Amino acid sequence: MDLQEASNKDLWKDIYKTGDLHFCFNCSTCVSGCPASHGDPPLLVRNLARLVILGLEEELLQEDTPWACVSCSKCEEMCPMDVKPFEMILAIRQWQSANDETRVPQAIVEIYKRGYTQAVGVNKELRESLGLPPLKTLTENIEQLELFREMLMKTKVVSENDYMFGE
Amino acid sequence: MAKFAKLSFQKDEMNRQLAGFFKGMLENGAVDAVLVPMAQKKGVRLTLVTSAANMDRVDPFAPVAAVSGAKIASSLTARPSGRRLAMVLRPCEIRAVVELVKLKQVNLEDVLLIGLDCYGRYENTDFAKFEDLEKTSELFLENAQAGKTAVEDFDIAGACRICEFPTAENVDMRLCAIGAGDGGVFIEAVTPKGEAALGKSGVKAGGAPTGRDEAVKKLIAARTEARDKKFAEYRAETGSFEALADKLSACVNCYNCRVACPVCYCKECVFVTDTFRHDGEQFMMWAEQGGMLKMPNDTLFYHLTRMTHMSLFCVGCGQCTSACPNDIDVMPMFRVCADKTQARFDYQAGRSVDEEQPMAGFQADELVEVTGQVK
Amino acid sequence: MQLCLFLGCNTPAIRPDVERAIRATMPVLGIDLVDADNYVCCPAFGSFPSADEEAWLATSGWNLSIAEEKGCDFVVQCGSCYSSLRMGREHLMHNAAMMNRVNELLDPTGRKVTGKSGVRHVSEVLYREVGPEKIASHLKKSLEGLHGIVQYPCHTLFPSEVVGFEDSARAPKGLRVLTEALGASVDGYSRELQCCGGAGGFMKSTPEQAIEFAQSKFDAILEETQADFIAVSCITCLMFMENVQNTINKKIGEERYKIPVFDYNQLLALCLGFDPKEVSSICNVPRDSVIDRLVPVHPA
Amino acid sequence: MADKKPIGTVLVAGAGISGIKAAIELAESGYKVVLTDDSPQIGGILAKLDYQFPTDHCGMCRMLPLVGREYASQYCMRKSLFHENIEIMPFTAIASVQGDGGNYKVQLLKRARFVDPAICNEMGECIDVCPVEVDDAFNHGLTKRKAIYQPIPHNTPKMLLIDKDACTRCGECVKVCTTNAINLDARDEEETREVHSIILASGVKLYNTREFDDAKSYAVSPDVVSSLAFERMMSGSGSYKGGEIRRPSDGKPAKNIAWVQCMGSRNRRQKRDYCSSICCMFALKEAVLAKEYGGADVETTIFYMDMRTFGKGFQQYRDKAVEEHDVQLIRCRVQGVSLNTDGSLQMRYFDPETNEFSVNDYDLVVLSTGQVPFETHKKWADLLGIPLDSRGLLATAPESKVRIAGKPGLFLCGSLMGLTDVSEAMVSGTAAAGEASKFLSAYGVDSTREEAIPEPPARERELPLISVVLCRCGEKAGATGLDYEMLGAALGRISGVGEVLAIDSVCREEGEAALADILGKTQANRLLIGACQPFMYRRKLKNVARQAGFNSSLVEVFDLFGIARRGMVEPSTGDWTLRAVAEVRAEIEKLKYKPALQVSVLPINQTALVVGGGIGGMTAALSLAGRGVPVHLVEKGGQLGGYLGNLVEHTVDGLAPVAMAKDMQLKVLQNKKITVHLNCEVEKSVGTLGSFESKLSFGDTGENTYLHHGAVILATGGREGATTEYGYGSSETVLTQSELKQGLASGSIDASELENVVMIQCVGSREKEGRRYCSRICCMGAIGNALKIKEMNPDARVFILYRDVMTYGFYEQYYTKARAAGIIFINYSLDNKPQVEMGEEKPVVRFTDPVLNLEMEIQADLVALSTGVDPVDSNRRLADAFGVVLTEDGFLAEADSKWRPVEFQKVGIYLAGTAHSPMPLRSVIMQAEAAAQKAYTYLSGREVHSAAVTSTVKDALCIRCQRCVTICPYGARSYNEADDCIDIDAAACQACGACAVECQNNAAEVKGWSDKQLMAVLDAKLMDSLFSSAAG
Repeated sequence: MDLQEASNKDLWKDIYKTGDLHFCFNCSTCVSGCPASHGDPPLLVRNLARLVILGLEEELLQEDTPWACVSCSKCEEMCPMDVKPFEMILAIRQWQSANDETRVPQAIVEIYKRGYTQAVGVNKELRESLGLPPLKTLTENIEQLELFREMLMKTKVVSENDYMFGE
Repeated sequence: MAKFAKLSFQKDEMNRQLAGFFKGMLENGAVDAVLVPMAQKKGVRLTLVTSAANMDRVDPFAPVAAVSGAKIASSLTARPSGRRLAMVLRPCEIRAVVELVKLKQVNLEDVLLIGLDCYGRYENTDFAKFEDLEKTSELFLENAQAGKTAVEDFDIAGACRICEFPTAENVDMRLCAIGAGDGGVFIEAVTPKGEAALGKSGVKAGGAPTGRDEAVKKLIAARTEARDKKFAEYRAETGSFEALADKLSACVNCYNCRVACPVCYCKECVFVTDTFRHDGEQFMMWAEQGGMLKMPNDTLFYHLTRMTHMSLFCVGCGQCTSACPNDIDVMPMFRVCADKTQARFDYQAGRSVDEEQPMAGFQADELVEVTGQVK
Repeated sequence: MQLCLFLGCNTPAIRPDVERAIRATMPVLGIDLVDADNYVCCPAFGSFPSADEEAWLATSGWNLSIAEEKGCDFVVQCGSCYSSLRMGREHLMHNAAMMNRVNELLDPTGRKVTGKSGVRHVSEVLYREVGPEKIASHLKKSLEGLHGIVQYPCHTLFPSEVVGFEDSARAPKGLRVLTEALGASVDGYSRELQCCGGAGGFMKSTPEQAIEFAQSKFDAILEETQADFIAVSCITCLMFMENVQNTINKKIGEERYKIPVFDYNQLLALCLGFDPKEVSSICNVPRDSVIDRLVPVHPA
Repeated sequence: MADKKPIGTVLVAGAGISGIKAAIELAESGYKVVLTDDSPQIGGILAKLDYQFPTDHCGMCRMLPLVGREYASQYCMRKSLFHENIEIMPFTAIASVQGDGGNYKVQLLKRARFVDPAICNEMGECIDVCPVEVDDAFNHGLTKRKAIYQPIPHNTPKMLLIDKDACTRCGECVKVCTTNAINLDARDEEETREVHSIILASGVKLYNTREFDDAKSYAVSPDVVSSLAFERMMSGSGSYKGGEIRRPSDGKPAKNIAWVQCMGSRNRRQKRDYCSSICCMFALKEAVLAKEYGGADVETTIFYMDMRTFGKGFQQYRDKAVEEHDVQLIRCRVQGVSLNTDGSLQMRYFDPETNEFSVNDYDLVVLSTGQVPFETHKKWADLLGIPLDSRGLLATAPESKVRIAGKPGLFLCGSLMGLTDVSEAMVSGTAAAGEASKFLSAYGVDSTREEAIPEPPARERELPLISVVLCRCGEKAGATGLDYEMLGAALGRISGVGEVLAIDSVCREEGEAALADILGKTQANRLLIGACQPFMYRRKLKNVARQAGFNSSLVEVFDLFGIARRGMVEPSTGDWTLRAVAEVRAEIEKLKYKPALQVSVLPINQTALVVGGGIGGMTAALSLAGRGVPVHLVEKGGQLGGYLGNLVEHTVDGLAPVAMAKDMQLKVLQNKKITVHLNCEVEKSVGTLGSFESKLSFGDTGENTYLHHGAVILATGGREGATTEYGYGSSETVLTQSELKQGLASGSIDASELENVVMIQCVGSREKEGRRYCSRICCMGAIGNALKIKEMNPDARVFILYRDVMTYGFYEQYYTKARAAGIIFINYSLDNKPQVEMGEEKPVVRFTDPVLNLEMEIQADLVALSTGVDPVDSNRRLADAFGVVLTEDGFLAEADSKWRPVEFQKVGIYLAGTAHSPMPLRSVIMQAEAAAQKAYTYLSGREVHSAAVTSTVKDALCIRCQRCVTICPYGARSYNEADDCIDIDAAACQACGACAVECQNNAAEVKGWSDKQLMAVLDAKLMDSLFSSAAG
């Protein structure tokens, strides 16, 4: 692997602008307590940081492991160099979504369509049986829903992948 | 490869041939003087010969060592004499010389060391019983080669009977009698210095003793077996202080064994200094301790002190036993103790000049189990 | 004290009984709740935050503006909503450009976000504002004689300077104190602080290992404690720790793991005398073994 | 008579080893010292350590002065310290400080101890009856202690005190105290002291698992202990299992132990981004000793990030730990420890060897805890009104580690400079004392003129007539249990004894007066006094005897109270008084045969020779000349400045060596006291402390002259390491770090053209064949160059291939700064070194990234090699010239790597700087100040005395076998070829007796310890029944 051709030395600027990433000295504290590091392949957040620093774009794009993260942020608490690894995981996911639309999570379509990832407020009888008042959800408030959708349409990920959000 | 020269001789001609060899060395300037055993008016003594004319009565193989040659070597070479000296010594004397070199009491720089094969020596009083000194050595060699050293009612010294060092190491030349067959003795040049001297001595190099190594090995095996037996016996007899005190009960603190010992190198032994010149009151105090006090006292204390001082350097030459006026067999006590102390440091007295004497340098972690530092 | 209840997606959609428990217990303890009209998804980490920061913060901004309009902080039960909203607010507060951009996007919807309103977790409110003594004094029933264990939601612990409210994020005790206030005795065990593993994509991307990871936690519970119930305070932990027990049982072909899991507010509601059918009826692991053993508390 | 100038007085705040060293150095130079410490007894951390690397034994007493030890404390340092010029005030805080350098007024708060050590007889009943039990902080809670307690288990005197907070004032102890030494109503006392200078040696707060939250994920059970607690476990004195390594929870032996490094340090998130420097080494030491004392079946593992073995001999110690004691080193940091049901401790870590996770169980986990300096620095800053620097630390002058910026007369040393190991504590203590002494001599105060005390003529030749005086110990009377009449009668009958008298409490004024009165009347020519704690009262009692006409060498004080107390404790062993007779008789016999001894004044030629004209040499020369000592500065080369002073413009930590050297050179040439000899080497130097004669030979003119001087400082520096590895020499694109540095500084290398730069660390270093040591400064050098390149050209990509980044102490911030600037650090191991091949015009570097386990190569515009520091070749000639020894790495071998780092075994010769070992410039300067101070103690004009008790040669008995020369551990004996005799260097001889034991000739003997005396003592001790019949 020749670092000259195969690496983009400014990759970190596109992914993780704060530069905290550089403080990492590979001590693997983040990895040793990470729930998803039990997976196979394990999520090794230290290795993802390394890919970014070394600018190995291709390898990083292929990486599925960032999506295994359980978002517990324990790595952020324990990292001695305050690299904020969970923020980096989100940043890598955002970068992957921006560079490969197959990475874009489907959940955002649900949110665009009905404001929520789940069918909120639909179970009216159940709510009544539990003595709960009906929910004034966005799904039913078409006017607010439209405003919400228009707002989203102006954001990059929705506007660049507008085909996903057709009626 | 070691070079040999055969000195063949007819019966009763051995010493004359040897004299010729030493004359050659002096005349051709190989050395300026030769220290060699020579028949004197009474008995045989190491003699410092500077003119070849006086060489005829040499008798190197005489089975006697009136005084340990190492002591003489020390007086001759402690301060360099400025002359090149050949010394003809027995293996035990040479091993003592090696220890004295390390104690800076002998300086081998201008010395040509000639080692004698040795079947052992008789006590001085026994040796005196031989009348005709001319033939004694040859006859002795023949008998010894046949394994017979005992004569009438006496045999070679106790130390020699258990001595496992019949041949000399660390030498420039050797006079080989063991395994040399009869009618001849071999001169072996071991070091380049030895070869140069052999060349100059006028004796024609050539030939080699067949069966010498095998004979030497056999002799060593026999002597080692005898030694181990003697050690076991002696250890059994001296299990306690009392037993040891009994062994030494005849001792009168004349300290002669210390005078004879080649590796007891002190100028003045502590036992003769003011440290042991106690005043009356102290003797009284000791007497009151047990109600009585054998005099002279400190007998056991003396022998134990000698043991702590020199057991590491003891070469087992037996001069201490020979020197005791009251016939105490002192040698086994020292050889048995030396066997243990030298083994503890896996050191062998006289083995090599470069082997550092134990406890000579300051080492922080030596004998840790004794010093208590758990390492 | 007034707080704006942010329900998120899972609670109202799948476990409305938890919503009922919260709506029932809060007023009793002096916290009046207002609804977050027209709230949207918090957004969950697996959605906009994993796609585009701008979209994430616009959505968070939308929600935060509701609380600001109401003039009070959010109170959240779901761990993901809590940390997503708090991290969203954190990003906005530290990135003026992004704040302007979000307000620019919100403007046509008549909304505005300044970060004035905070985001607080329900167990923090109960632990810090209400306090265990007040809870204990209101009890009609208690969990006396019951052994329970607590599962701290990672989202309320780490990173402590953003989401934490415990004295020590590495040795939390809030949920234990609250559970003890209900009369139960809480057992500790070696893997107490191990994440339940239910959130994010761990279960989806490597199911066997995720199950194994969860099973190691449940084995420790069975071995080391006499837990009659598990008290959680995050909807993801609640659903996952129930479902994973059934998944493991199916995998090993034996009903080994069946420890009832409650959200803390449900236990609180039960102890305040509310009807179990309303406040803790939806579950995948039967809870009667706990509900039947509630002990009435006679006023002093 | 001109009004007498006041005696220079220095307050040393903190009595850890660096404080004690500074106090001793100043006391030896004749100044008065007030030595305070917050804790109840002195010794600091070292009082807790039984074992120090590399000898793995205690060695504190090696810091005591070797020369002139007659009047200095010669006592086990872990017991206590006594020195005429040092006033020790434990349990005393500094309340406030007014004034400035030269006249400080210090308010001291002497906290109440509630027990008066002067009259406490240390019987300990009070401890038995005390009902209160609390954690013993000395043993880090491993053991308990009472409210009334002895602060340090092995201290003598015991210095008992009451813990105010724990004590319930029940009064039980007061009831049982036989000498009513306890006063529960004692108050803290205020006291004001005027001092001319202050040295801060308080050490710093240590990280601990109670206060610091980030430790909570590790400290999950009592079996997770701090490193100091582990040291206490191993210690035999007062530890909780007598030195066995057992788990605090269940007492089982700990067979599988793990160390977790950087506990609390190198943590940017917790605002502690620094390294604590010494934890790697003490972890290695503890692992080695765990095997030795725990048994061969003990397994030891250390989890680390960089194993920082940067000091002299450190790397060799690590190799030994790994190869001989198979300590496992695992390069990874664990997130926490979890407690298994069976009480064992579990850690999950990502093993870099296998690139997989492993989970291990351990019996014991040791947290290598470092420092948390900020709180202590703030306290001093507020107290003294001095600013803190940007890092929150006390700001020292740029080039000095011990001088506080802008505050003449105020200095610091020891761990206030950042946690230091023992050798740096010693150097900094000595350097701080040197700076204080420079300040005091400039300020114009005086130092005590220590003349030898005039001795009355010894009536040695007369028949010995001994007067025996026994102290009846009025105060502690209850304790003796001796029948003084019977004892006196029995002793009276011994020949040589003139009279036996008993008086009360000889330690107090009235006792002294009674003694003086007796001595006025007696005919005796020798005096034997039985008192208690001889080490405390010996000097005072000898003075009384001296005034009464007794030669003090014929006066002996023995511990009568020790004999008596042993008697009381075992009353059953027959009639104890008769036993005491034998003991006292032994003392009498020894004194009877003792020759008169006297201290001789050593002739001191008050001139210094400094070899080596680099910054170190010039610092030492200026330091001595500044105090009036004439100095000859010898430099092998053609000009002064040395390696750094001529070649290095800037260092990364903000120094400008070339500028410094120019400025120093000016001062040296202007200073009339300093004579510079260029192109000159010392061919041969003979003699001892105070009278050396050195032959100087001048390379250019071929002449040579002879120089007489009193002391020598060797500061001959080092040079950049040479290499042929990685294609060096085959193209100018492969160069050494210093070539790169000079290229960047001169502009011959244009950083803007550089796209990729690869640096390789440890080239030829830390390898069995090459340099076996770490050169300590290359990591900082490489980082300096890398930052310079990034500063000039931010787009350039810089890779640093390293094995362990040795940015110890506060240098860690430069490592962090480098990474933040985007410099990429890639770890390589010895068995997978990078390769460099010359491409068409650029070198291609091939290496493996251990994180991704990926082979990589990069075409580099430049490859910079950190080739370390080699000793100068002339070290061999230098060592032969001065009769000193080289280490196997070719540097000069100091007397003791820990406790006497700037001295040689041969007294009077000192060393400093890279000649000792590679070190940063500030450490070179500190060592040079320390070496100058060591020399100044003797060149200051104060009389220097050889000790009375030294070895001697009875020439008549000496057969010159020279075994005594090789056995002498202090090199005090030598064979004088010319006169054919054995010479003794009385200054160096420590009377250890090794020569006397070695000499079978009985020619070597320690004066006062002759065989005759010792045999008389043995006879006396064996003679217990002597007087039973007579007395019966």
